[in-house]
Amino acid sequence: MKVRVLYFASLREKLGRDLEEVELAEGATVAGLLALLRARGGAWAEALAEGRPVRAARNQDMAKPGTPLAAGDEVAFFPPVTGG
Amino acid sequence: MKVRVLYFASLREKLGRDLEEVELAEGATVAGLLALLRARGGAWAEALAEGRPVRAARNQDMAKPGTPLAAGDEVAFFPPVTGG
Amino acid sequence: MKILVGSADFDAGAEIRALARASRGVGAVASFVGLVRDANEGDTVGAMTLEHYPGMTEKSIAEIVGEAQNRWQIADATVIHRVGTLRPGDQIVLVVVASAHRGDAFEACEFIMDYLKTRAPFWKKEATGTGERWVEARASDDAAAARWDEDGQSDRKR
Amino acid sequence: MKILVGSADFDAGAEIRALARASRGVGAVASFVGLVRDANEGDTVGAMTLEHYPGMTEKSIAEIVGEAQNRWQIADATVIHRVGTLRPGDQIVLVVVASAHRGDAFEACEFIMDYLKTRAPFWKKEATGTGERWVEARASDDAAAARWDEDGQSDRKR
Repeated sequence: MKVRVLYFASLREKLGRDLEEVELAEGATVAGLLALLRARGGAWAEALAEGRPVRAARNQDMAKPGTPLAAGDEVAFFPPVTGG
Repeated sequence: MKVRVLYFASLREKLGRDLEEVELAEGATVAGLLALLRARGGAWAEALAEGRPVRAARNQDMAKPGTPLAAGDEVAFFPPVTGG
Repeated sequence: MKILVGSADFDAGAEIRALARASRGVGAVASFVGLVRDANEGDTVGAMTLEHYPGMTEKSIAEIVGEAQNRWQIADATVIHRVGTLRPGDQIVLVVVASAHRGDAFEACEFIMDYLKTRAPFWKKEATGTGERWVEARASDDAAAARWDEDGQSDRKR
Repeated sequence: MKILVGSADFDAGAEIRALARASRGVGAVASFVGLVRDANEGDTVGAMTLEHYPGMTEKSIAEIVGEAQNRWQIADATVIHRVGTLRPGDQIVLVVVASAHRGDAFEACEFIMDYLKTRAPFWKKEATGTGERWVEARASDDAAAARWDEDGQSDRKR
């Protein structure tokens, strides 16, 4: 299944990408997607390393590592927010 | 000694007066002035009766019954405030 | 510190802009506008008249703002309070507080309003269908002001 | 409820007036304006850029305002948050809350600001003399938002 992945702010800059489509196994979770991206190595392994403060959203709702994904989902990764 | 006495809001209306000069004995206090006014009877005895929520200020600072007065002081009596 | 007591209406936006420009270190401007409601304690209110004690009222407000300046980091503050006859929907009071940080701005603004309600010499008279009546002081206003007395701000969420 | 996220500046006074007229029962309008300061953590800041997540940001703000409406008696609320490049002194964010009573207006306004800081997807990048840097989330902002979680408002002075 395919999901749309978005990157914001410092993560977008470190990864040099704001948007892509990623092919995932059925039943994959946010954690599974992160592991797949991390496995690309380089900036991906570094910026998405475990323990880094990376937040995730699924279809514009905050998500947890265990949140399951479905085909066509919009998944976003970004650093902790600093608005206002 | 003479003091200037001001009345505000519901007290002013009940007493039918907003300003007067009152002759007091040297060393009189706010409580002494109140007793003297109360002794006038009628509306004065009623509006200034003990237990009534009457506030006092001396020279534009909140005063207590025991606050001593001096010649030329401005003393004000009024109900609890209801601003804002 | 700017303190105005009078019959003229005010422009909250202009006062906020002025304080926002008070210094470049200002990052937060909290403000409050109090308005005449059309009902109080069940009765429809047509108009109200605010009386004050010229001289003492301004002095009391300056003391309240001074107290807020002692308690919080404030760049500047503005208080405007109207007197005279006001109708439902009319603005009564404006408090604006500028600070580097939002916590100070919010708390100082709320503190000034709570103290204005209970310490500054203003008296309200309401005109209802059945005549005029002086508004009585409310226990909830005293309680709102008293919460700042107890022990500073220790039991207030920060 | 009015929620705007965009590059356009706002007029706090106009937004306050609009909410004051939301209903005749409105007696209190609390508001907050956040501004770009010229210094942060010691460095002089020349400009900042705010990025957001179009769609999710507006949705998050609507949820925050909805939560405030559940917790307090609110007549209406307006939130405007700017994005793009802003300079020292520029307005960043406006929160206006109208209510019958001042306690509700103040608390809901502060609640919305605290949650905006920690829940809505906005990211700030500052330009300093030594280059650009992304602003990191502050523990004090998390703490400010967390105080509303514990047990409602029971340990907040009322």
